Formats: sequence, structure tokens, C-alpha cells
Amino acid sequence: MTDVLGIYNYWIYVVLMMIGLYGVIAKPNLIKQAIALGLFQTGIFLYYISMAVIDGGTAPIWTTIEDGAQKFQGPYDNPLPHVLILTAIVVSVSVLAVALALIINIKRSYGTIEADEIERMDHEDRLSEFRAGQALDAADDAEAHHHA
Amino acid sequence: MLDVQAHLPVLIVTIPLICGVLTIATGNGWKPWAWATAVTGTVFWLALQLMQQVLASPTGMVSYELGNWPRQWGIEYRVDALNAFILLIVAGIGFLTTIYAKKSVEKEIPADRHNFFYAVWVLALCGLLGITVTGDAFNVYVLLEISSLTVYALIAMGKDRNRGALTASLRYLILGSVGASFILLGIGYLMMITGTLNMQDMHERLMSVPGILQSRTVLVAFAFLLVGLSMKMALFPLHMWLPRAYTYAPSAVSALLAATATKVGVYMAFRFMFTIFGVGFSFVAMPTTLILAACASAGVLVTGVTAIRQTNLKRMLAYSSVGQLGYIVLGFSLANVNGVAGSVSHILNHALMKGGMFMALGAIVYRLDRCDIRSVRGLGRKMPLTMAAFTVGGLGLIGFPLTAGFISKWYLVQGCLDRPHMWPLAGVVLLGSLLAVVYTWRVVEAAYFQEPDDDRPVQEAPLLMLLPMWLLIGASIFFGINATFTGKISVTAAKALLGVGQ
Amino acid sequence: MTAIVLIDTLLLLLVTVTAVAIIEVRNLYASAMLTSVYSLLMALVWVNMHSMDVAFTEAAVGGGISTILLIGTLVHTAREEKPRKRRLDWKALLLTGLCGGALIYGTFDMPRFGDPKAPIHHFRVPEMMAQTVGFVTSRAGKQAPPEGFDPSAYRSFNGAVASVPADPTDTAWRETSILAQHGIMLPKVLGHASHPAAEHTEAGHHQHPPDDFNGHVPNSVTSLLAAYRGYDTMFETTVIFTAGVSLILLLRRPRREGYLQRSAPLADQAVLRVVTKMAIPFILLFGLYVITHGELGPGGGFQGGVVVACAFILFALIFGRPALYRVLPPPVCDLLTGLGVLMYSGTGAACLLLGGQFLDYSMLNTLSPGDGEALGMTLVEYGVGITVSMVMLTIFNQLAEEQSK
Amino acid sequence: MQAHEIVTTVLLALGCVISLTGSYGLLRMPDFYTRLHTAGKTDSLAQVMIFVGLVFVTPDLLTQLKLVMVAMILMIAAPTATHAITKAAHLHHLRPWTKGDPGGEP
Repeated sequence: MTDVLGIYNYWIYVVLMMIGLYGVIAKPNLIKQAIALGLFQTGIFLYYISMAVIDGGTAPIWTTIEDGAQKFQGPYDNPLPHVLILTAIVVSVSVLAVALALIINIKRSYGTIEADEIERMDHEDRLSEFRAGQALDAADDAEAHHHA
Repeated sequence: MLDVQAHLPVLIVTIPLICGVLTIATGNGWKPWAWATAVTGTVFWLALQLMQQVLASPTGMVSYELGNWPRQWGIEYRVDALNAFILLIVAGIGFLTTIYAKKSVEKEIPADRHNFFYAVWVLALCGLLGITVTGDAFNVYVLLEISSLTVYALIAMGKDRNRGALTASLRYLILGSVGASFILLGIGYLMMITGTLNMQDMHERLMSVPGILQSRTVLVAFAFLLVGLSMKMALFPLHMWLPRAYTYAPSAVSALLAATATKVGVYMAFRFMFTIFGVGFSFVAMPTTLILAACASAGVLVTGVTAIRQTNLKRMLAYSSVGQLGYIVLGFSLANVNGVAGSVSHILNHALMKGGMFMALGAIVYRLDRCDIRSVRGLGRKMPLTMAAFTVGGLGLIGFPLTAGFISKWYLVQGCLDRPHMWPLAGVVLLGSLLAVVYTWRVVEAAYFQEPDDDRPVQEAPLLMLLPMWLLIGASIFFGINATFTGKISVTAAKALLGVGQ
Repeated sequence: MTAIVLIDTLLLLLVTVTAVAIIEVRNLYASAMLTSVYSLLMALVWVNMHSMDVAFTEAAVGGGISTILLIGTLVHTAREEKPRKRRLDWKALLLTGLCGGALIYGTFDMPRFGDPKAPIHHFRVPEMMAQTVGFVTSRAGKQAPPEGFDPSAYRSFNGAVASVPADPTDTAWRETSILAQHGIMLPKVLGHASHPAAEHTEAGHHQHPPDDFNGHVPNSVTSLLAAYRGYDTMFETTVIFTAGVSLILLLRRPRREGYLQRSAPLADQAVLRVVTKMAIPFILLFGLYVITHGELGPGGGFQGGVVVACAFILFALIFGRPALYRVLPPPVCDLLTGLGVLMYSGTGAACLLLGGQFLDYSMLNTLSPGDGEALGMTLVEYGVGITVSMVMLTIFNQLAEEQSK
Repeated sequence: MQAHEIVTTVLLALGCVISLTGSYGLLRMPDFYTRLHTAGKTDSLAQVMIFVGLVFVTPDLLTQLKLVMVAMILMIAAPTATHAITKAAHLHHLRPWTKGDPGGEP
């Protein structure tokens, strides 16, 4: 029982991450993808914070000051992963903000935020570019033929 | 007052950081550009100084402990021949593309936000430089995110010319974030098992604690780092984001990215695989050589064929970049001196050639507003200098003798032959060159042997574009004729990475 | 089997259910609100794992700002996902399954949850903390330890090290540590030459005072964040700054169109107006408190900055953005975003100019280096606070500008 | 068990029960307004009870003060939020449920 629970945190983080990853891959809605990316990253945060826990530990803040002396009531949880994750949370919200800005721009110029529709429109853009070139090529050929 | 020499590694990152932030206060017009040029110029000078310092140092490396904390506790900057070399490339290309950017940015970016654009531009360089100097695994992740976020924004700035820039940027954002998260996860697994974040310290731990290298945790960490890094450096088949991003980004941004961003990704792979895990684990205990060589060769061939089919020249060069990256990866996957040296020198050579070629395309876009294969017809006479630069760059991609590309491919082929049973890879290198001949020839043919569609007079590109373009192309010829410097540095770096005696 | 594991188990089950709901629910507003719920649950998980600073950040960022940003985006993109026939993507499921399987495979060789023998608990961090745990202070500054005080026992951390000698170059303590008695190999046994601090001194660097930060910084998360890994945090601030600038680049409308479009939609709601007027000073005060007291308890520049930004956002929501722009014109806001980063990097540069390494705060006060370090960390936290609050506000403004087109 | 602990237990238990009824109401009520009614009312009361209950078992004065302040802020913030939400619904012409509409009967 203890063994299973001892590693449970590490498993649940994998589950959370994979739920996020599934959303990123499988959901065609761009906002859903952005949200799922957030879930995916939170999974990693859970892993890091789980790493910091120590049996019977408390928050790594040296508690009260008594008679001018700080009192230590360790063991304390490891503060290093907390620091790293603070940084990572900031990064993830920055990424989210930029993603949302891009999505708004996409909505402005495509009129939709569904990846498959956008993909189709992009494809049409490229196809029309390609066809225009082809038509010009054909015209050139005809002209060359005419001259000959 | 300030001893610049003693603080070079940190100045090279913090100067662009501070000055990049200050860029938003420079107002409008030419001022942000002039400021950015001055900053990147200073950084280039610092990179040169640092290179000299590293070469002169008896230990072959320079270490800087930030905040004066012992390196095992705080963050360390550690520069050896390899970093100094990559720094020099990034700083140099950054400087030249900044000069180049003036004209194309004036044309492609709304005038009221040039200060913000250059701020992001300089910060992107800051992030790339930071990744290259740091010796701390988590610091790599933070800086990676700075460089990625700025690059997403820069790519999206092509939105006014083609809306595809937005989807390209978002796709890169999602793939890039997943890749970066994998890297973060890999670092987390490593930290869990080693208890430290300093790369050197991690390596010592991995080498000294019995049984640690056989643990499943280290294995998974390695796998996830490998996948994450491959996404970041656009190794085939994880390159999906790259062609679009390069195609739709503003011209100056394409030139900057093609020459620096993926190169820094490769550098990270060097650091993680050689410095942290060590050659013994990465390439002997794991089937990494096989996996990477297979991906790289497939990449060289598939993207070569795809590049031939493209009508948009920027997209063609983008696919070619994935292929060239295949050469770089192929080189270091061999894990012998010649292969790694070829890989390191190809980082420089490809940066020079691709940077120059993207600049040439940018000049064409600047004059003609498009860059498909039809638009270059007859341009050989109308824009002789630009097209000549493009052609010489193309020769470099092929690996024509007397160009820099020849030198690195020479090393690569030798590396393939040095490794038993790996000689077919030499064939891949040669076949890739053949494909490069085809796609370069299409452009050359159109430019020099076909009549233009119309007789509209076209001016040669402005001097501010030609100058950096030809500096890059000129350098690629110079390093093709005189390979002493690059050869020496890349062999030194390769030996240091492989842990072989000097 | 401790309480932490039990509560943890339950909370994480809830979190998982919420995550599935976020992905599967079709209404995007519901998804955004569930994201907020998810973040709050996550914050509880962090608290349960004693990670107060992270919990605070998660609550402020995930529960607060990101929800505002998401809803701000949803207002002018889409309300619902497009309905589709096939709900389950097998290929994605297979890929994620493989990926997850690999990750779980990697956990088998890990130390169990909360294992005090895990390398991370006894390798570098305890050494570092043995230095951070400062000497006694009073308001007057550094003081001699009280009578009969044993510094070696005092500086032990986590029981990992029974006693650390005052002299950092003495490494004999490794053999006598509690961990050694548990049969855990310490670096020395593994052939490591010496204690990092000693190695550091041998390399010609000066030592930081053993009573680091002069006891001003009981929150060791802050001391790690702003001092040991201060360089990371500087770039974290830069990341935020970059996000703000990117949003300006991507979303700001050309200046000729002007900033002001629509007056406040909610200003005529008496209840809201009154409560907002009452609440804003308190929110601001709380935000400033969090920024300035980051070294004493949970919180710091980032969390406080977000709270301050929330006060401004509330103001803009109720009284309209024109009113906000009168209080804080966009150009000023832009410059302030940069100011925070400059304050941070400027502190680093000042240390450099005073003759130390970059971000070596002890240079700021040569008489009492510990106080100098505390001062540097405070300055840096203010910098983070300024940048974060202004960037969050900028992001909100840009998203809202789009909305009132 | 001492007197203040008994007080705390009673208050916490009451708070939890009220919270639960609120949640049940949220599921049971027929339309938006009535649901918000149960959620808003019970939440502010339940939360205040829990906070006040905690005050009695907290050792130091500073934390007690903080708890009281949080409770007071909640007393103001929760009803305002409920008000804002209902007002928004009203402004968007969401019609309240009346007897005879579908969804009313259990």
C-alpha cells in the first residue's frame, strides 16, 4: 500500500500531462489547444513539487523569531524545485498570453479558430498561388509555341 | 573602473538584455535600428574578445560564477572552444542581420512599432547567446523560453504580408512549448537522480555514483531530452514547424532564424549528450548513433526532394535548411573526431551560406514583393550582385570545392568512413549534395538563362542589404579557401566533447 | 501513510477529473472556468505539499490572470467548439499512451515520494541551506550568538547533516552526518574533492558571509530565487516582459485610431461602483505588502505584482479603460514594464561596477555584506513586482482593446 | 476537548453542512437565478462560519486578525460577485423561471 501511494504522485502527474498532451494533439480548437498546453505544463510542475516533499517536512520558511533567534523546526521541504516551478509558471502564463494574442489575430484574418478549417484555407492559399504560377507557365509555353 | 575582460561571459548576455529593454524608449524612425546595431556590434566585439580569451586560457575554458556563488549552488557560465565558437557565430550573424534588417523592416513592419520590434529582436539574440554560455541545466530552459517567445512574436510579424505567418507561429508555439516541456521534464528526471543542476556537477554525479547510469530514470531522461531537443532543432521527422515559419516570417527574421536558432538547438544537444551524459552513455550504451543517423539521412534525402518541388524560394530554402541540419546531426551522431568536427564546422558554414541566401531572397522581396521561382527570371542581369550572392551560397550548399560547404562535407565523409559499417552514410552525404545541385540549378537557370516576364526595370538591392549579404557570402568563400581557423576550432571542440586528448 | 498522502490522493483525483472535463467540455467558457477551478485545486495541492509560494502564484496566475485572459479572448473568438462526429482520437491516444508509459517506466527507479534519502534532499541543497540559515539578528543588525550557542548544530538542515563546522573548508562533517549513518553515500565518499564553498575559495573568490542575508530572509524560497538562482529570476522577469512586448506588437492598433473607444459599460451599476471603490485601495495595499514581504513569508515580486495588476484590471472593468488610461497612460505603462527589468539587471550591474560579480549583492554594503545581500534581494523583488504588474495590465489592455473594436 | 474546540467543531460542521446544502441546491434548482441564489447565500454564510470557527483554534493574534479580515472581505466580495452575475444575466434578458416552465418539477 505504502509503495503504491509512495509513487502515486509520480503517476498522477503523468496522467495529467497526458490528458494535456491528448488535448494538444487531438483537439482542433485552438483555444482548447492553448488550455491543454497549460494542463500539460502543470503536470510537469506537479512532478517537480512532488520531488521536493520530504517525510514529515514543513514549508521551507524558517519560522518564528524568538528572543532574536530564528527557530528551526525541520525537516524542511526542499526549496529548490519550488523556485524552479515559480519560474516555470511565469513562463507558462507568458506562453499562454502570446498564444492567445496569436489566436485573436488568427480569428481576425481567418474568421475561425478551428485548426482543420484554417489548415484547409492555408492549403487553398498555397494552391491558388501555385495555380497562378502554373497558368502563367502555360501562357508562356503557348506564346513560345506561337513564336515557333 | 570595470574590468571587461574578467566579466566577458556575463556581459555578452546582460548587455543585450539591458539594451534590448531600453530599445522601447528609443522612439521611432531610424533610432531603434541604430541602437540595435550598436548593441549587436558591441556584443560581436565582446564575442571576439571572449574567443581570444578562451583560446589563450590554459584550461581551454573560462568559468564565471554568477553572484559569486559556488557553481554547484548558483549558476555558472562556462565557455570552452565550442561555446565561444557558437557565440561568435550567433553574435556575428546577429550583428550583420541587424544591419540588414533596416530596409526590410521599414517595408514589412508597421512604422509605429519599430522600437518594440527591435526590442524583441535584441532579446531574441540575448536568449540565444544565453543558452550558449550557460553551464546550468535549468538556466538553459529559461533562456530557451526567452528565445522561443521572442521568435514566435517575430515570426508572427509577417502577418501583414501573409496570414500564414500567424498559423506558422502558433504551430511553432505549440510544438516548441511541448518540446521545451520535454526538456524541462528531462532536466527534472536528471535532477531527481543527481540532486544538482550544474551540468558539470551532473556529469560528475552520473559518472561516479555506481549504478546510476543503468537506472531507468536516466534512460527516460535521456529519451525525453533527445525528443525535446530534436523538436527544437527541427530534426526530421519533427521539423514540421520549420518550413512554414521560415517561409512566412519577415525576411530579416528568416535570415536571423535560419542562421542562428536551430544552430543553438544543435549546440544544446551537444551539451546534453556529450557534456552531461558523456559519450560512453549517449553513443555507446544507447543506440543513439543509429537513431540519429537514420533520422538525419532520411531528413537529408526527403527534404532535398521536397525542396526541388517548391515554387516559393523561401520555402525551398527552408526545406534545404532541414536537410542541412541533417548533415550537422549526422556528423555528431558518428561520435568520432572527424564527424563531430564536420558537424561543428558545418554549423558555421551553413549559418554563413543560409544567412546570405535568405538575405538575398529578402532583397528580392524588397524589390519585387515576392520570391517565387518565376519572379527571379532574368534577375541575373537586373540584380546581378544579389543573384550572384544567392548562387555562391547555393554552391556552398552543394559542397562545391573552394566554398565552406566543401570543408565540412569533407570532414563528414571522412567521419563516415572512419566508423566501421557506416560508409553508406557517406553515400547519403553525396546524394544530398546531388539534390542540392538540382534545386540550386533551378534558380540559377531561371535567373541567368530565362527571359523576364516583363521589362519592368528593377533596381539592384540597396547597399545596406548588399553589404551584410556579401560579408556573409564572402566569409563563406574565405573559410572555404582558408580553413585553418575553422578546422582548428572545430577539431579542438570535437576533441573536448569526445574527451580525447589534444 | 500520512495525512499529506491521503489528502493528496483525494485532491489529485479531483484535479484529474477536472482536467478531463476541461478537455472534453464543448463550451469554451465552461472550459475556461474549469481551468480556473483546476488552478485553485492545484493551489490546494501545492499547499498540501508545503509549497506556499507556488500555491500563491498558481492561485494568482491560474485562478486569476489566465482566466481573465482566456475569457477576454473568448469574447471575440468563439463561444463553442465546433461540433464533430468522432470524439476520441485513437492516434493521439496511442501516442500519449506510449509517452505516458515511458514516463512511468522512468519513475520505477526513483526514490519514493517523500524519501529523505533522495539525492535532491542530501546533495547540494542542504549544503547551500547550511549557509543560508543565518545567525541571530535583531533589528540593529548582526549580533553575536547567545551564550552557550552551538553554531554547528544550529546550522544543520533537514537532519541531513548532524553538524556543520563553522569553517566551510572543513569537510570532515560529511563522514559524521546522519545520512552516512543511514548508509547513504555522500559526495566525499564518491571521490569528490571538497565542499563547494572551499573549492570556491581556492579558486580565488571571496566567501559570502556565513550568516548569509543576515537573517533577513527566513523564506528560503526567496533566498534561492533572488540570490542563488537570481540570474534565472532575472530572465523570468524578462520572459514576462517579452510577453508584454509581443502582445503590443501583435495586438496594438495603430496610434491614429486612438486608444479610447467605448465608455464604461458597468459604471452606472451603483453596487459594483461602490464596492470597487472600497476594495481597490485594499487590493493595492495587499499587493504591495506581498511584494515587500516576500523574504519573510510566502509571496514576492511576482505574486504581488499580479495582485496589483488585478486592482488596475478591476478598475478598468468597472470604470472603463478610458478612465484607466487617464490614470495610467499606455506610454507610461510601456516604459514601466521595462523599468522593472532594468531595476533587476541594474542591481546586477551595480554589483559589477562596485567590483563584484554580476548580481553579487554583498557588494552593495561592504560594511555588512549580509545586509547588502538582503538589500539587493529587496530591490530585485521590487523590480519583478513592477514589471509583472505592468505587463499583466498591458496584456489585459491589449486583449480588451481588441474587444471594443 | 476544551470549550473553544467545541465551538470550532460546531461552527466547522455547520459551515460544511450549509456548504453541502448549497451545492445540492445548485444541482436541484430549476434555473440560473435560483441556482445563484442558493450558491451565493449559502457560500457567504458557510465560509464566514468556517473562518470564525478557525479563529478559535489559532494560537496567535496576527493570524486570528487575518482570518477575521478574510471573512470580512468575503462578506463583501461574495454578494457583490453574485450581484454582478445576476445583473449581467438580467441585462442580457435571461428570463427567470416561473411555475409551469419545463425543468421545474423533480
